[in-house]
Amino acid sequence: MAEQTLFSDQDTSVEERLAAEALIVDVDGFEGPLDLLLTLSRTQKVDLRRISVLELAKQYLAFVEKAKELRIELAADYLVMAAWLAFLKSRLLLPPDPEEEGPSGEELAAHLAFQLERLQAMRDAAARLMGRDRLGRDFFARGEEESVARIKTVTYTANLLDLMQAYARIRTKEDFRPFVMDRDSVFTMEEALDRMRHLLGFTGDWTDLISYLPDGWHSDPVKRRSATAATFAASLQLVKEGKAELRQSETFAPIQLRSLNEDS
Amino acid sequence: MEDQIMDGHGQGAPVREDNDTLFDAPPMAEQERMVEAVLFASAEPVTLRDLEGRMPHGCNPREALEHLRKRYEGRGVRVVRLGDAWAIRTAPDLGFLMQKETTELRKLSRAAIETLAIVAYHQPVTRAEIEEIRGVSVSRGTIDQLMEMDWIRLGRRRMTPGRPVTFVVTPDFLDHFGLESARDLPGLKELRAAGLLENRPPPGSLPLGQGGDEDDEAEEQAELFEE
Amino acid sequence: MEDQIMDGHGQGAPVREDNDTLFDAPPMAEQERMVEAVLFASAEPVTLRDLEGRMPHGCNPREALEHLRKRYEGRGVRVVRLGDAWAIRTAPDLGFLMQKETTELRKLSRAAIETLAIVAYHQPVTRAEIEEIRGVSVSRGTIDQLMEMDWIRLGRRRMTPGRPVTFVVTPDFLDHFGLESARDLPGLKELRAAGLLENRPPPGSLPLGQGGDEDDEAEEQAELFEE
Repeated sequence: MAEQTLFSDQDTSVEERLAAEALIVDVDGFEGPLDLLLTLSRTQKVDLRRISVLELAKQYLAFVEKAKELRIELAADYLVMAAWLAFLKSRLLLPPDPEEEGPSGEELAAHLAFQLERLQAMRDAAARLMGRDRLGRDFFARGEEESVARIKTVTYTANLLDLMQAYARIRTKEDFRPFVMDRDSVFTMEEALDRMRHLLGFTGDWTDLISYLPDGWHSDPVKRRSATAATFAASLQLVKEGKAELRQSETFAPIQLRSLNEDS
Repeated sequence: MEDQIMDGHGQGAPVREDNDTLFDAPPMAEQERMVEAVLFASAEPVTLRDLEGRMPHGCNPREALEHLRKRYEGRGVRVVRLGDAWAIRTAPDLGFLMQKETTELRKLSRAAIETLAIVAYHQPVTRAEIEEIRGVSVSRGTIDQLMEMDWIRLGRRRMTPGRPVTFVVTPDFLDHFGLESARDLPGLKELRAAGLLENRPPPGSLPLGQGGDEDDEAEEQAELFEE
Repeated sequence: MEDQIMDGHGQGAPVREDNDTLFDAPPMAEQERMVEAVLFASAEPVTLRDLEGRMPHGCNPREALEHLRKRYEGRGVRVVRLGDAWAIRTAPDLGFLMQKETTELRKLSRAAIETLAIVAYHQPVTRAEIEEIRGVSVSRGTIDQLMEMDWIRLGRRRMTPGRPVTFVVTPDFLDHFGLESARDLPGLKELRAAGLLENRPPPGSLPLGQGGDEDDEAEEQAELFEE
């Protein structure tokens, strides 16, 4: 990093500003702040290794300012970057404070320069890769695979994606499963009503609602929840029908049910 | 071998116009290469006319084919004529090597892939546990198929009542799926992060129970599923 | 030609019993024919292991492949190596003859292309590292798409907190781009020499790459390009 360029304070040229403005129009086309920084850095017309990070920070901040003026909404990560670059700029401009902890401005600037250079290198590499002779376009595989039809063994196959998706499907079945399909652990209100109509005759006095839960629905929390809800709903129905009454001594206390049947 | 043509494609006329040279056919060795590449890559036998149409103007595919046919004499593959078309075919005496090419690849059934996935993620796992996770019973055939493919095998017996057998994946499985170990399989969170979780189950993805469920004993082992 | 001593690979034993001869590997010229036939018959690259499995006991496909590769130098088709696998492919300069065979190459997004390059050059690489290099999060489906195309696959988990999964390129990737191994990626040496394949931790805080994942400190350079 050349010090003199780093600390020079020349104004951004008209040309650069125009370039930055042109970019604003197209802000959606950028893949995040790093991409934008890389594009801005091109206006410096130097090797990425000699880039002035201070200059770049200024360009970026000017860009963000301009966007604000034009009332262009910038995604949060652009603003985070702006804040960070403002911080970096102050570190680069102010003499180092021996008291201050953390990396120096130069270290931070060097890392940013490294990131830009690395991203550019990967883009170049990607372009070179895609420009290579490619199978199915420049060179070709055997067109007519040979087979001896008589011997035919069936081989079953699957790829890793199938496997992972199958697993994900099983494990997230619960997330998406329509409620009605969950018969195994769903106790419906109709079932509860049937059960309670049947049982109500045998219980004369106040009885805890929980005791109406069917056998085998107590331990599994999912089943228990379903059975409790169904039983509660069923008891409300019974009350509505005038066949039972409910009481609860205080909030969250056990709910008790009593038959209103004349016989009892 | 073909040098008389290759080097001599400027045969005759010592004085020629530039235009002529431009439209000169490539040397025969080059034509032979072309025919070779076309026959190799084409999905069907290639006719002379087709070759003529594809090769640069002035080529002589018939002659190139002859050269090529001679070149492949006694090799592992031969240039053969089929009606008025040409193709490259394996030498008949080497047909025994082609057995592998005859295997028909079929996608593993949904039941099998799900069972396999459960074994891979939860091994060692018992049959009852597989059924508990899938929510349906696992048919004998599915397990058999996976064992026959050598993707799963029996592990140690579980030290629980009934001492049920467990299943684990095999090195063949790892090989086929390009995994170093089953531990390299991404977890649910990672699958989701990588966008590999489908947003909703594909239509008809809710398999109905295929028979009696035997998951009573599976419940005791529920804690074994926790990673 | 069937005489094993002729090719010199029938080392030693001038006197042998018939039984021995019966189980002797075929002469190298014959092995070359076999390898030739198998490679010609298959569109997919054939692994060395597969060749060994299909050829008679005692064969040395690697040596046969080397002979075959030399034999096809400069021809219309070439013997190419792709990692552990081998294939025959047409010579790239003859692509113009093949318009008929050209397959529509799937259009990849810029994000996918860059991600692919990053995986190729930085492998094994974690998702967080890809994001750190690109400065944006990897969108859903990008990794998915590359895996579906069978160009990248899961590598070993990184031995850092969280044990994140890593991605590496596949033999199909090598095949598609005509690379013998990931080491032959264009410009790899220069990039490495320039330090651009390093995963330098940001000094102090983490300015870029959302997330700021715990695996940002996953700096196991030693692993790069181990394979």
